[in-house]
Amino acid sequence: MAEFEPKIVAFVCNWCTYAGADLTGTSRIKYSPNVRMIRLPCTGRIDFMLLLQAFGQGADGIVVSGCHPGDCHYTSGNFHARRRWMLFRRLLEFLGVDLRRVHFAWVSAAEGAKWAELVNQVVEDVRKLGPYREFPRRLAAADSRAEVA
Amino acid sequence: MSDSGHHSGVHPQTLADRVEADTGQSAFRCYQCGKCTAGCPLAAEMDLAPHQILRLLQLDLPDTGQEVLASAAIWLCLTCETCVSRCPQEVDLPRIMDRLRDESRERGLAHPKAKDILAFHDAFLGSIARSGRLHEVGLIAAYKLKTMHLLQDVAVAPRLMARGKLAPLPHGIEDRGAVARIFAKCRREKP
Amino acid sequence: MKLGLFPGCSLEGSSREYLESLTAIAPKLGLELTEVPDWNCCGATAAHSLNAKLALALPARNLALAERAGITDLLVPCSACYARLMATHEELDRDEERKREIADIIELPLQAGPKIVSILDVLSTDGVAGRVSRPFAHRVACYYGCYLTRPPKLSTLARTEDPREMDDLVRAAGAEPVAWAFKTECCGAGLSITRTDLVAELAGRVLDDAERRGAEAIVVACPMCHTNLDLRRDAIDAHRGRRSRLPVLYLTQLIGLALGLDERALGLHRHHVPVRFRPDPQPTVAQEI
Amino acid sequence: MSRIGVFICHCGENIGATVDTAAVAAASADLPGVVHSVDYKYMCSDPGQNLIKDAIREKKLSGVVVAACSPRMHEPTFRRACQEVGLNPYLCEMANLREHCSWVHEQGEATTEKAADLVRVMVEKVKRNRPLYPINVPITKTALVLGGGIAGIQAALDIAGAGHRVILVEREASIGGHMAQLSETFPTLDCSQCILTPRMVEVAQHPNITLYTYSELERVEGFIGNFRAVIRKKARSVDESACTGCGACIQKCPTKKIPSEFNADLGPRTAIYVPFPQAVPNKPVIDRDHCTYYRTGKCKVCEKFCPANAIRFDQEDLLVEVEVGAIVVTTGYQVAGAAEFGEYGYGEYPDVITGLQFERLASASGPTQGVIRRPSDGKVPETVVFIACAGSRDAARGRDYCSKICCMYTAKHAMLYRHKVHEGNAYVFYMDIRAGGKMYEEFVRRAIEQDRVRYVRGRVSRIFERDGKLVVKGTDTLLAGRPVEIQADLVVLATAMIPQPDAETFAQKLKISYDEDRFLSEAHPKLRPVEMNTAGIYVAGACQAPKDIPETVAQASGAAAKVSGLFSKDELSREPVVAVVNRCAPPDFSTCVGCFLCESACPYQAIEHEEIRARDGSAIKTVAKVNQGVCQGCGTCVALCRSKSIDLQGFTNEQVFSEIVIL
Ligand SMILES: Cc1cc2nc3c(=O)[nH]c(=O)nc-3n(C[C@H](O)[C@H](O)[C@H](O)COP(=O)(O)OP(=O)(O)OC[C@H]3O[C@@H](n4cnc5c(N)ncnc54)[C@H](O)[C@@H]3O)c2cc1C
Ligand SMILES: Cc1cc2nc3c(=O)[nH]c(=O)nc-3n(C[C@H](O)[C@H](O)[C@H](O)COP(=O)(O)OP(=O)(O)OC[C@H]3O[C@@H](n4cnc5c(N)ncnc54)[C@H](O)[C@@H]3O)c2cc1C
Ligand code: SF4
Ligand code: SF4
Ligand code: SF4
Ligand code: SF4
Ligand code: SF4
Ligand code: SF4
Ligand code: SF4
Ligand code: SF4
Repeated sequence: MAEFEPKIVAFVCNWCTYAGADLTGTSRIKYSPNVRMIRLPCTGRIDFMLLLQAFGQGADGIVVSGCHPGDCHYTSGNFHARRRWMLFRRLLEFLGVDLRRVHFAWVSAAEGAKWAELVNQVVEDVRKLGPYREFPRRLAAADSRAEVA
Repeated sequence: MSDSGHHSGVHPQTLADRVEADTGQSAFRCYQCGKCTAGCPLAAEMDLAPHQILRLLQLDLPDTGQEVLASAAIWLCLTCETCVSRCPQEVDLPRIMDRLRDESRERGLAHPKAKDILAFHDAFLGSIARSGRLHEVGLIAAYKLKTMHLLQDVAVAPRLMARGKLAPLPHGIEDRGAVARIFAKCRREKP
Repeated sequence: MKLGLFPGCSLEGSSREYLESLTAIAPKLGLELTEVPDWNCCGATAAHSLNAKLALALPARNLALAERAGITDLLVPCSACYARLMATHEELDRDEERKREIADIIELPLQAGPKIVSILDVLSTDGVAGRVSRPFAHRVACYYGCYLTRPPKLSTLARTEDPREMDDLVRAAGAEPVAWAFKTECCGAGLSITRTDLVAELAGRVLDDAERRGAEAIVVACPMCHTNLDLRRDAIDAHRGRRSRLPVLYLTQLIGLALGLDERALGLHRHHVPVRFRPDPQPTVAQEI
Repeated sequence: MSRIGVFICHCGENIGATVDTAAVAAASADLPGVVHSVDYKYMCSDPGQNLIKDAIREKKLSGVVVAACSPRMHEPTFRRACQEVGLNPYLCEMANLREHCSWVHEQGEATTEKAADLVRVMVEKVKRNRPLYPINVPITKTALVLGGGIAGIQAALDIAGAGHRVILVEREASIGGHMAQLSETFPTLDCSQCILTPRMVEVAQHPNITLYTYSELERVEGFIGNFRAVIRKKARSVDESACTGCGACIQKCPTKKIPSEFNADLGPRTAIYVPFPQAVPNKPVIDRDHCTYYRTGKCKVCEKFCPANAIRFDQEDLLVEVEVGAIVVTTGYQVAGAAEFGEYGYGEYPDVITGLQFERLASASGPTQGVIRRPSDGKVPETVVFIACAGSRDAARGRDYCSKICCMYTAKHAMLYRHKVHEGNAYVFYMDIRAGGKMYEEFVRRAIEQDRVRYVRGRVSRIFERDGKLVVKGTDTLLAGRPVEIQADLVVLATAMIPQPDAETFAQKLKISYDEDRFLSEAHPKLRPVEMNTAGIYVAGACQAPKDIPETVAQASGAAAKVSGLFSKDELSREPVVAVVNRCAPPDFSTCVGCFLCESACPYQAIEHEEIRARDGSAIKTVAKVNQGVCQGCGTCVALCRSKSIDLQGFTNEQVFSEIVIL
């Protein structure tokens, strides 16, 4: 049987992590092709519905990555993201999301190698956890009550 | 035994770490301005000035912890709090000193000159443990016996007696058991 | 005003004149004092020098007993005990877990505990001024020592480096407080018995400055200060090689005198350095605030 | 129905060698809505761009996806190409097949599959893209400079010199700020007033500068290019246009014992006064709190002696409204004061003074004509102790920061004292000497080596007075804590530089941010040091952080350059990636419920309140409105809005969700 290939969705900010991943490319550092990136202006833009949606759509793991605190292009955006993260961590837990599948990270525009390591790490971790089947089913069940938040 | 303790089983952390764990006071807050020493009434008498004690805790070279615990200075500190009152970094030195004395004695490192002071503290606590309150005559007697300083203060005691300031018999409290139990419970468990 | 009273060991022994004078002036100033039942020693320097837990537990038992007796404001005239009780109160307030641990040790429940007040907190200048019958017309140096003013975060005094509260009180009693530099310098406190030599040096400096500014007496509110400045006078004199007869009064004694109370009732006879004043004070150095 | 064109780039071997581009193009051709899909060797080359342009024209494309390198590289290139043939540039998106795919994965099926996915995602997104248009805002080419210290003066002169109008507002009676109070300035020891006063005069005479002294900002609204500010001209009680500045009133005023702020309380002034002789404008004001007439109703001596009949006791504050395009904040600092230094007896002993007071003692225009005399008895001190870091680097006083200038001015003070009093002893108690600047270290070394200022490393614990001397109790930590006790005649505390007392309310008025020490926060500590987060507001000088004159002036010129850059265009054009609050049919008008969570989250204060009114003018509800001139497009508000009423153009909920759905 072929090895399970997890599907990872990464939400990244335009200024730091997206640029960091560009640098990974320019430096020709290889990493697992299992990741798909969604570019957003800032991690502050990331709302928890996006994460749910991604899981609902069959993602096995999620990465959220932006600028290091203090380096945010938008000054306080990633602080908002971090604070909100605490809140919706609880909410996700409540909804039965497997928190081991959500990774929050800071990767700057200069951290090309770190991005590659991060992706590989997450892919490995999620590979061990296996495909994420429970949640999409639950979400489907909850779909009638749709608007979760 | 090395006091930086990185490899010792009994004291896994450095002395600075242990002090911080028990008192919440970080030696690393100190930026060595010397204001504590400048105001300390006894700095001139100390073998290590107050700021130097903190410096040794910060440095953590192989023998610095030992040096601090074996110093006379930690026993001279009056806990007058002059230093912490003025310290720009709010380092509570007297509290650190208390903790250092505690470990110094526990580990048998107390400076020879501290003998008398220790004896006094022991006599003092002994007196309270027995009767709940301090009995000054008993204290002085016990202290003199421990230190054999039989002559010192002989001039003072009778004068105190004469002025009705020393009661020959202790005023104990009623519930002596309560205080005895407090002492028992606060005794440190030996490792 | 109803107050609880924690006299502390010294006030029952070597500093009984402090308690005597306090009990003598209290009714005149409308203070009703109730002793904490079955109080124990606060542990003083010895306990916190050697055993952090004991240093909390001993004072905590007193707080708990006071609370049980319905005491809301607890007067602690001895500054050393005051400092211990304040510190304990503050630490237990801050650290609930510690509080539970200590409550277990003392086997008594402890809630908020009484508010702890010093002698300077309870005496009011107006109260004193209104009742003076024989103004204490002398120049005095108010000596606050360490424990009333430190640490500044706990102290209730407005200016911890140059406090004024005691100065205001003696002024209300008719005295003239001198401006001097050693109001809060340490006198050697707990080393009185073990390192009398050091105390002689430190207390000597205090005495020196008071004399230099023309004080006729030093006023204190702490048994330790009193012991070091009065009882240890011979040692100080020997250390400095000159004799000083500057008397050391408790604040309560000074106020008692101003209120017209009897010297004996105030325990003046118990002092080592006799309390005598020149009828017409001639200050040697004129220093004004 | 969408008509999307997909263009796959080989980037030579860069993509082509790893990704099967032909396969990707083929797969893309099958996607719903895609009407055109090709691959080509170099899309960014002219022929490559022409491929796109031709397809747009011929196939009437409604959207374009270029699958090539990072959009951070060539997005502008392709968007421009689209625009050239009439397709709105925001209908062009890029899929990153190079940096995020071919360069980071091995050749193989998974990589090609990923490349196809990336294209698919962008196709889904671009289908939902809407044409966007750059936001144009008109610019009022007048700058408002708040604070007339050296920072404000420099900024005003630079902006005015570039040909723009400037309104300079100073709350004291004269401009000049702290620099006017200084004696000589490190590291060159030039006379402060000699270099400052010509610039003050220049401000007064510059045709492009309107000066409002004794005035303050009342309120401000609007946004970059378009602020409306109201300035309160406080009543001077003197008609400025009538007054000739003869000074007769000042000479005759009988209320003479008011501590002079300019002399840092070391000398008196009258109730009607100019702060200092070289004041600009040289027109007095009446200090109503101290004037006998205002206090008791009697006096009016000044009025009697004024040859120009310029005194106006009944003058009232005047509110002036101005329109400006940019604001420069230069409100400066204060020094930490009295009550703080109990252990040093400040306030208790007259001969314990601050560095600023020492400046006045050393200044030729000061109360002692530049002779160093101690305040208590006017004697020339034989021993002076300087204490560095007084109230700085002091967590116990809630101030962790280094004031940055005091090491230097302390060296200067000690040096000036040694120059003036040759027999005198100067001691400096210090912790570290921070002299990082051009010729700064050399300056300090000169103080130590040539002028024999004795530096003692250690903080002073206490100062008390004894027999007419100030006993300074310190220690020398370099000598293992040896006690150092100095009998001084004068002690100078290098007190901390602190923000203006009203820094917080002032910042709130302008909607700009400040840090925990209450200094104003620049937009980026390294790359945008003279801009505030709020677009159109700039900062310079010590209101932003402690700094000396060279740095203040550099920052002021920097701010002025930014303002001139802004004013170089008539309109401001911005990327349309901004938030918008939705609108829908009555009776709702908008799904916004007016919770203003977005307002609290927006780091740029771009959210405003808007009242929706019925035809008859009655208010229906208040909803959020994004000021597009201010919004920077971070999207934080979008994530927070529970009713999904606010959305970010270019990254709308619809677009982002569609990207996820297609994955
Ligand atoms: C003792 C001392 C010695 C110094 N020596 C030197 C030296 O030798 N060399 C050197 O380079 N630097 C020296 N400095 C530093 C120098 O003073 C500052 O770098 C400089 O003055 C900062 O200028 P500024 O314009 O930012 O602030 P300020 O000079 O404080 O000017 C701010 C102005 O804004 C006004 N203002 C404040 N709030 C408002 C408001 N809300 N509305 C309108 N106006 C307002 C104030 O009235 C003031 O006029 C010294 C500082 C001190 C304390
Ligand atoms: C080890 C180290 C660590 C540092 N860390 C920090 C830090 O953490 N934070 C910080 O803020 N700063 C840091 N700095 C300082 C920072 O590097 C400088 O402040 C900054 O780089 C200065 O920028 P510059 O443009 O003035 O000079 P440079 O970076 O030197 O750029 C000058 C450019 O001009 C070119 N050039 C030179 N001569 C000519 C010529 N004749 N014709 C054409 N081109 C020419 C050079 O090739 C070069 O590209 C650090 C410096 C060092 C040495
Ligand atoms: S005063 Fe405080 S910071 Fe300074 S040396 Fe002493 S402990 Fe350290
Ligand atoms: S508490 Fe101890 S170290 Fe601190 S000033 Fe007093 S005697 Fe010195
Ligand atoms: S009216 Fe006021 S300002 Fe005028 S002279 Fe009299 S006191 Fe001075
Ligand atoms: S006397 Fe009149 S004209 Fe002269 S300075 Fe005063 S107000 Fe101005
Ligand atoms: S500049 Fe020097 S004196 Fe001023 S706070 Fe910094 S280190 Fe202290
Ligand atoms: S030369 Fe560099 S390392 Fe040395 S003091 Fe100056 S800034 Fe610090
Ligand atoms: S846009 Fe959303 S967050 Fe903002 S006020 Fe309206 S409902 Fe609230
Ligand atoms: S997108 Fe960012 S800057 Fe714009 S209104 Fe929303 S939170 Fe404010």
